[in-house]
Amino acid sequence: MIEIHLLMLLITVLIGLIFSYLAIIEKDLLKAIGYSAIQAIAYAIAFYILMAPDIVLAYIAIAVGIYSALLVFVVSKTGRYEVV
Amino acid sequence: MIAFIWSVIILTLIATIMISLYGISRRPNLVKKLIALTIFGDTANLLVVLLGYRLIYPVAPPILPSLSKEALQTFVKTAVDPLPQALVITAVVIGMAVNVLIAFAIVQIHRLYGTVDTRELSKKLIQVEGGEQ
Amino acid sequence: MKKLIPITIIILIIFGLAYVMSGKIEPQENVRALGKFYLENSYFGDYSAKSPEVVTAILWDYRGVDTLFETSVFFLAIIGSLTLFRLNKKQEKEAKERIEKVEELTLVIKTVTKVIVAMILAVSASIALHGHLTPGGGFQGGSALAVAPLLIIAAYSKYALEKQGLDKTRALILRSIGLIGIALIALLPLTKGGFIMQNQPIFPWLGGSLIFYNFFEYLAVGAGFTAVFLLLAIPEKVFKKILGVGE
Amino acid sequence: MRGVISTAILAFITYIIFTGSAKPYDLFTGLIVAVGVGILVGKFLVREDSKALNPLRWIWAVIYFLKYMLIIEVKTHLDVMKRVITGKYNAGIVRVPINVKTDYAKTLVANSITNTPGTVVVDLDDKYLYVNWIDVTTEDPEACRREISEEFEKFAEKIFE
Repeated sequence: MIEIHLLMLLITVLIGLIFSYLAIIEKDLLKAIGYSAIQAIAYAIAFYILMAPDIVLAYIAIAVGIYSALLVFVVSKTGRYEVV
Repeated sequence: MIAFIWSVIILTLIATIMISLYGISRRPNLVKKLIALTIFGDTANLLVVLLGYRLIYPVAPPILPSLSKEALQTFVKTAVDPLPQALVITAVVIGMAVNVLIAFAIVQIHRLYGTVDTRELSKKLIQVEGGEQ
Repeated sequence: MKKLIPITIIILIIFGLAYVMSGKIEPQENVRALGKFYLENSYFGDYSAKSPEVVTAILWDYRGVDTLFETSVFFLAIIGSLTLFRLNKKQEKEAKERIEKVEELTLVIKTVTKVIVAMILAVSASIALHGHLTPGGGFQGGSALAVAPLLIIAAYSKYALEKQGLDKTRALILRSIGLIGIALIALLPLTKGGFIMQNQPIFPWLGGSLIFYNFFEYLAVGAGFTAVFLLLAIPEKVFKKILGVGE
Repeated sequence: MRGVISTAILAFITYIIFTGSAKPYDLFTGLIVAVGVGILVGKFLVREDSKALNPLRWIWAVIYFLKYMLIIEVKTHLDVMKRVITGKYNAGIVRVPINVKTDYAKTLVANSITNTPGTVVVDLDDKYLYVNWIDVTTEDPEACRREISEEFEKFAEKIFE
């Protein structure tokens, strides 16, 4: 039975890996924020599977809501595209 | 099987940390550095919570289900380690406040120098210093 | 698609390494001794914190001073952000006047936002006030509370919020009330022979001081984030004018 | 003190449902929180107390909810499924006049239209809704109103006006 928990955890962690990679190589910063939000959702599910409901409650509000809003504000004040 | 999946999970998290370190050090844009920095922090938090997990079934969150001595016995046998969770909760909120501070600094840099690209920024800083001498 | 090639290689390397590693690691099945101590003592036992929620017990009792200083780090980080965007009285008044018509969202979003904000306030209060029994607490409730002003800023504007009286100064006052409350609740048991920064039964009919810690932390975190977002929502033109740079 | 009671009821119900238990402690704190929320945001949510507390409107709201979920949604779902299978569609944006006045009624009509498959409200102003419709049979605004939003408006009027 614990294998099922671990497999679900593995999937969320892999989603986190893929989307953080996409967020870091993306040149359009708004898209990068979107990818980073998806990574945050995956990690929230991972925290839930790891039996940490306290952290889920704080993490969902902060990483998906407040943090994305903060970054959108910052991007709107600075510039949308990253020049590499 | 369990050991294999467990090591895949830990290695994936370490790989995420590596990728975010690449983002922090090699990407020129300060906002991108901030995004990479939060990914780094989140992954570190997840790794800390992961170290408090128990590979048994059933496993329970660290909240006493009912206030009796019998429940306590099974609770101690099944519950995960509460200490990493308590540390991570404050880390999440405080990390957010520190990120707000960094974000404000980035906006202020953009106002003063007109760019958030580290390469141009270093050029402009050299110009400013040269002007003063 | 070309972007996905490196990540595929990374994942393949991970699986390969894991295959090599998996024979050598022991799956961890027991809690560490310290964790076991907290689990056993949080409600029953000699060193009880009288809370069935072990995480809250650690936060506000076993490691209470730690949390107090974490809260002060939070306080200082917010103070630092406010200092970066510092304005004097005249400039602050200037920032409160709208310089141009702000584009607001459609009627549907505005109406739904009103109802949602009322519900978020209730839900976040529930998270904070039940922190000593169920998952939740001051930090979690406070971060949920901060979403409400954020939604109002997004759907209406920052000016709508300020017109109804919630400006930066008020938010800072609320946050200070929260911090002073935490300090008072921590110090109050000393007068009655209790200990500092622990769950002391000074209010026996509500189950100790945990609920007050949670409530004041809720106010401090929610109001701190609100103040930050009120500053961040000031249009860039106003700041450029004040600093005298650009354009 | 406009709107305090009705907003407090909304907040109290949300609080109890989210908490998931009704012990004296929950009821007591819930009451305090509900009154606080009512005083804070009540005046923005409610324009007339007598309207918000009228039980007849609540009954209409329940009837509308049941009818919407059980009959109207099912009917339009079947219709759209048929269109997906046969591939017959004629999509376009039409202008639909809206007759209800209050904000809540307009929101209800717009959300009802968007929630049924096949129609999506793209934009709205004081008099018209702009609806993206899967099967444009007519472009005459009044005829469109009869096809798309008449039933919703009837109920919205009963609930919110």
